[in-house]
Amino acid sequence: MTKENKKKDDQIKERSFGIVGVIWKKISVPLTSIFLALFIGGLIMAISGSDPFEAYGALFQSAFGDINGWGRTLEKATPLIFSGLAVTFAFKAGLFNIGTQGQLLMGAITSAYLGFAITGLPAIIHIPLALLGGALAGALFGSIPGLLKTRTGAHEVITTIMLNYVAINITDYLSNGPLKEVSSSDVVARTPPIEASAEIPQVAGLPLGFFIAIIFAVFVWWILEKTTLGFEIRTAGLSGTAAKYAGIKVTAIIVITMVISGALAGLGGAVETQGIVGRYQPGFNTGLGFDGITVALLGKVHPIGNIFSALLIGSMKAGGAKMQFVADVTPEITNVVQALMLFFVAADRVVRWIIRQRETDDEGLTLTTGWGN
Amino acid sequence: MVNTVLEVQNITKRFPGVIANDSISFKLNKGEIHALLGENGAGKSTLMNVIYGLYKPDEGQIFINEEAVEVQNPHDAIARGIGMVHQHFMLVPVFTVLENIVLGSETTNGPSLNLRSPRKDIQKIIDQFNLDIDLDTITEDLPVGIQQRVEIIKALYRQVDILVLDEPTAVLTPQEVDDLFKIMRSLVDQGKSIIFITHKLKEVIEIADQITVIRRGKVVGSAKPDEADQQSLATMMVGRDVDMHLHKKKAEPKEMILEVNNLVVKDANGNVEVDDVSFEIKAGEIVGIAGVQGNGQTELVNALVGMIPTESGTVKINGLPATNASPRKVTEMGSAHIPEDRLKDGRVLPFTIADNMVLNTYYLEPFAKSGIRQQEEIKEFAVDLVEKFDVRTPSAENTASSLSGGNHQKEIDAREFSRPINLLIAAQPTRGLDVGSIEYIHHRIIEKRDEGCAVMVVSTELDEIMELSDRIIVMFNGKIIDTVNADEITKEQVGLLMAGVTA
Amino acid sequence: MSKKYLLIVVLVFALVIAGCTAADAPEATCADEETLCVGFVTDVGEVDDKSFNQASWEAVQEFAAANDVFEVDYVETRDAKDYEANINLFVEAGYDVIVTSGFAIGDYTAAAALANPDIYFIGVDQYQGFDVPNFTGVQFNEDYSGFLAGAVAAMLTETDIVAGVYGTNLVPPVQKFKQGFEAGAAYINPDITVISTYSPGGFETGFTDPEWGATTAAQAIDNGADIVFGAGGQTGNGAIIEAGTQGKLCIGVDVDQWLTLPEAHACLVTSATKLIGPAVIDMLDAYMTDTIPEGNYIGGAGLAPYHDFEALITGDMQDILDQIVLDLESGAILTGFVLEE
Amino acid sequence: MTDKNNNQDNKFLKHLKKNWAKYTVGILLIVAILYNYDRDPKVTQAVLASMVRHSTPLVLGALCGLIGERSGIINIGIEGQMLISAFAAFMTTAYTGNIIFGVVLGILTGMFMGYLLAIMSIALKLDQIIGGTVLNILALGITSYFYQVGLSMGQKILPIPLGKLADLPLVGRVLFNNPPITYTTFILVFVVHYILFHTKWGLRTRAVGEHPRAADTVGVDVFKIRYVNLIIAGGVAGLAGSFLSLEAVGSFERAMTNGRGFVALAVMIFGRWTPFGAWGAALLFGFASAMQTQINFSGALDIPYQFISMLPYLLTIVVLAGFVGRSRAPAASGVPYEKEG
Repeated sequence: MTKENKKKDDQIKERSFGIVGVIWKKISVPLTSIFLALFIGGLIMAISGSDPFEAYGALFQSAFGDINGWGRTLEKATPLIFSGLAVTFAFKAGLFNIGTQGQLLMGAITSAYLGFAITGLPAIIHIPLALLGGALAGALFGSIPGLLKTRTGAHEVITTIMLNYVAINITDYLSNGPLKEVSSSDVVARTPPIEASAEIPQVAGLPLGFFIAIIFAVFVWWILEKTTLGFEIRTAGLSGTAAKYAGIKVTAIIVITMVISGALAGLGGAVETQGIVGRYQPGFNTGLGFDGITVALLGKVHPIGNIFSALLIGSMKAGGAKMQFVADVTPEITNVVQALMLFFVAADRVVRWIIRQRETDDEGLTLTTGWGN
Repeated sequence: MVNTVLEVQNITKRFPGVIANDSISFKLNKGEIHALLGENGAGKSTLMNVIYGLYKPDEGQIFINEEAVEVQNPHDAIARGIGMVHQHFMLVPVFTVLENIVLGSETTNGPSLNLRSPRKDIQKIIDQFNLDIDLDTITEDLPVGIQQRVEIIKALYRQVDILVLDEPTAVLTPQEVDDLFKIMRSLVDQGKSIIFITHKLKEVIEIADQITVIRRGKVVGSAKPDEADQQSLATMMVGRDVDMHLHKKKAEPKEMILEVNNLVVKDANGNVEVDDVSFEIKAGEIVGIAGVQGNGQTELVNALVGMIPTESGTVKINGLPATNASPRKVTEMGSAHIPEDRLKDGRVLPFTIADNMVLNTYYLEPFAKSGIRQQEEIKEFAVDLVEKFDVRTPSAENTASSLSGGNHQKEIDAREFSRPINLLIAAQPTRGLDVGSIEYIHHRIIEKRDEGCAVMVVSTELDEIMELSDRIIVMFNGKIIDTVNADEITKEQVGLLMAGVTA
Repeated sequence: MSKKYLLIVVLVFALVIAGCTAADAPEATCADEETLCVGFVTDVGEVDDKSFNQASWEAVQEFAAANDVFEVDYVETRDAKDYEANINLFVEAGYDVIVTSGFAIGDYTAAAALANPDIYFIGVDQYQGFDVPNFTGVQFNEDYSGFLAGAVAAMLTETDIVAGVYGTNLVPPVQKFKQGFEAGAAYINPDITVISTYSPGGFETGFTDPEWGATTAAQAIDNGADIVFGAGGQTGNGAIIEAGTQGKLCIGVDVDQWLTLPEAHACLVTSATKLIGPAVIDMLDAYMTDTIPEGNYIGGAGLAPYHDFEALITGDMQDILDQIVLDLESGAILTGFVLEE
Repeated sequence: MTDKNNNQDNKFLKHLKKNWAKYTVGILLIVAILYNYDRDPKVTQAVLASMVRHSTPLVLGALCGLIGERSGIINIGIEGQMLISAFAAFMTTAYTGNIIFGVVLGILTGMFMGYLLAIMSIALKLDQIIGGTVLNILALGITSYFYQVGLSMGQKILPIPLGKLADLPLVGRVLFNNPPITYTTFILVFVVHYILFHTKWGLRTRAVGEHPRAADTVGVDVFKIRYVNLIIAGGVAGLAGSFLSLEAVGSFERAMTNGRGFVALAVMIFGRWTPFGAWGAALLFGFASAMQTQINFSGALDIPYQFISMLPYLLTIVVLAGFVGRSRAPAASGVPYEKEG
């Protein structure tokens, strides 16, 4: 091959990889991270005597194979987007909200109450009303750690952890007491089903709630990046003294942030209640809030990133049972895969080294500047 | 007999895009104070970090006691008798003085940390060099000058023979500088050798035995203090002729802008920091607040701009009540504030320069309309300011943390001076800046005065106070000890007042 | 450079996706008319929970071993919202009988039964109030076996203090065990002190916190209790093991825990069981012979064998217990169970 | 001389002034305990002993957290470290039949997890919250995936009464009649305090956690200190895991930590990053948990049990907000250290 030919060849290569190359640059790291995590997870399966291809195949097919699969994946992703957004939002103000679980439960039960107790409303009013109620309940519950922090200095990590347990007990009490469904055949602790007018419908087999979640993800991104409030929150999150200097009332920002964060978590609970469960029942929302931390981190603490990370984790939740059914693989292996994904996405330096991509001067992911004050 | 204790030969250190040190050579003799003179960014600190083992040189050789060595790390440097007092103190704030001194060279008693015998040794050093310090005080509670002493003791405790002082006077009051020079003298008298890094010409002439001038990473000359004068050194250092004196018109004070009456400020622990302070500043005059660091100036400024609450007393701006006004209110009343700690207070480093340019006006039109930020407007504004104030950056969209040296100050100045203001409160406006930048900022401050702005300058640099001020307020122990007209008092008299001595 | 790797990644992904389309084939045969396939869906938890899920699953397997069953399989429910989807995994695969386990899954089992009249559903711990012909709900009188356990405890205690460590009150069976236990103890000895508590963890940790169970049992023993009734999944197991460690007696729950919890051999006098396994096998057998009772079926409930503690139960005691069983069935003794809030 | 005395008096007064609330609460608590002990020794003992049991894993978890944070690394992976260690300890004991092997392997596993966290946060400079979260999910996945049914370790670790000390009234039962890991925990509190505040290593650790650059410039190896401390801290979490499976429960269950690692995190912050503070906070939480059980035992409060269940959590919040307030974390924790040049 002559030199000239080779040059030409290179040019062609360049061109054909042009657009793909650009996209590849953007998605190569996350994609490779996912792949590596799946690969190692598969290795573990193979070593322990299962067939990783069969397992992943079942998972993939169950989560994305048909409209039902998609529907369930989106269903699983929906509350995760909300709790991820809640965690993300708090992170931006330098707050670590481990209390999304509690806020989500409060939102879920409130929306259930509004869903069954109010009758005769048209759906167009009832749905948003119950959602709003859930958001408010979450906001109210989220405001407690915010207020405690600004008034007494009590650390939000402690108070949010403790309030999670308080929320479990409050909702257990309500659903087994004042709000319990009364019927002779049914003695389980749960509220009556919500009215049909409060139910969030499906659109072409896909849950509408997911699209609400996307709207909120964009909305949160918009607040953070495009509004003065977002500017204030991000400033307070990065430097308390600079925020004060800039005339920002840091204490107010802390409370507002926790209120919004709580509202997002509460909304997650409400959407779950109105879109999927159809009532409040203890045990039906387990782990949704806690998973928000993983979702937020995997989404690089970016509101839009949350959508993708929630989809990823949601698909594993949706496909886990099928994986067990078909390949007899314990679905918890997906936890290992999630941990590895999180690791590789965060350790993009490692991934870049593996795929021999030059380091961009992309800023590393920093969210912790210590426990703050 | 001349005994060379340290020699560097042709040291070159490159960073991506810059040559910080370009074949630098100099010699340090025993018992000598050797000044390395140069502007910020000239490469002095890089050179010292090379000597101290924090950086590896790309080329060149270091000799200690005429023996070629390779300094691996700071520990190695210390072992070879080189100690360093960094410009930013390397002290653990929550440790006691004693703990800070022994850290890294601890003695143990079985498994336990032994603080008793070091205490004795350290006390000996303290007595020997007359350093006067309480070993059990928590370090962060100490004034800066004393913290510096801790650093010096730290080095002495490690029995170093060569002490590198990196811009040691930048944060000191005149009295503290005098004290430091006394200490330095007594150190060299007892056989230590000192490398004194600075950009302050006067000090160099006062204390150094030998001067090496560095510019843009190269040695551009050397001199003996008795042969040199400030003007020639300045020219050598900056590379052009520098106007050493400010030319300002006589002040023409007009209407009252700031009135402070019986102001009392307490800290979080209830200690009185500002004690019954009253003064006023009129439009068109510069009032300098002189005082040794830690005498209430910082708290006074913070209380005036709303960063901390006041205990009692009143503040009026433009005749309107501004006691305990929020920072935003104070800003909206037409005042600008250049904060003392530029890295921490006035800016958000991970934000873009543009966002920092609107840090306290982000919510106003045209930067925001009904709560929504107007990115284009902000960018335009920032680009304009970057150009006007000569902030050196490739783009206003770069992060503030990417800026270097004096550009941090310029960024803040650009923001604060760009607003229509009638009160300027500047705390340590030139701390740590080089001659060129100081010159620039002083001119801008005077410009503001001449535009009819009331200016309050807080500085521990007596020279700065003397040069800039029309009137001088001296604070001591939280109180105003005296208020004088700048042209009716000598520097020495102000210095005495700062030490609490009233005539 | 990176382009080569792009290709590799894409290729491997393609392989993975290709792999999944191939994975479906073997399940298809359950759809055949002549094959019999039995599926099992757990309540939230695992098939090896040493408790009711395990009992049902073992029964299904036992049935399969004894009969000509083409395929049995289980799916563990990880999230209560997946009940429907998990049942559907079997429905889609053409299973003939689907056993589901747990209170909360009842509605979904009924709904699935309505939608799939060709498949038979057996719901363990479920009340069939839906009038669906192809769905049998199996329940147990937990209060009966709780009553017997309480009677045993009251007869064996030397301190006249007996303790109960329970999961959460959110599920009726736990309440039934608790109330039965207390009534039974009081039936033998009206002055007995029964100290008991539910776990504070609700559904989140109420059944899965053995350490809390152990600590609580220890506290009960420090209060003077010498028999501990542990009824609440792993939480109860923790309590039982602790009693054994401290040399006290204990009573298990749901199944004969002598078999599922070997750590409890030191103390396990008996277990307040509901005969889940036999009930499930009975139902499956009845399905085979087309005699399965539509609607509801009350499975057995009673005490498990005493195993190593046979000697503790004197003949007199056994007589009393036998009489209680008769009286409970005849209605001469009422456990007084009412659902708490 | 008198001056110095005066000075000391002043210091003492200042100290009193600053800490009066603590001392008052402490004295009141002691009085209350003694009063109750006089009235009902059995219950008082039971509650206090239970308090110690509840607090043990929390103290160990908090010690793990604070050793890391004192050297500048935030560790929210305590939960995962505990869980996987509990698993390793149990599996080892079940397979070898030797509890000591189990404890050792539990500790080693914890250390390995600490090492992983160290690699992630020091070498790879991952955000430390992410590093910890990775550990948590990984541990949950691995332990659940590799969980095996039917393993048994035999008897769990037994209490060792400390001779005559164990016979002392009140404190005997509470403090001197515990199993070995609990004793080790008591000792560890003192040891960690001693190491942190009275040894060279501790001085360097704290320096690295507050101002790593300062430590670096005097020749302290920042990375080494952080690595070693995280590995040791992991070992402490490993001990907590061993406690859970081998000493408290005597078995392993999936997700058996049930959030204790997070509560330990809260305890650490509550205790202001000091060993004794953490101990106090853990005891407070343990006391509230024990009281909650005791209230249920006594049946004295006739309110829905969920409200009693909230007690430990509400009490923590109230005490934190009312008495403790703001706390200051080690300045450098959470910030990866970059060497210059």
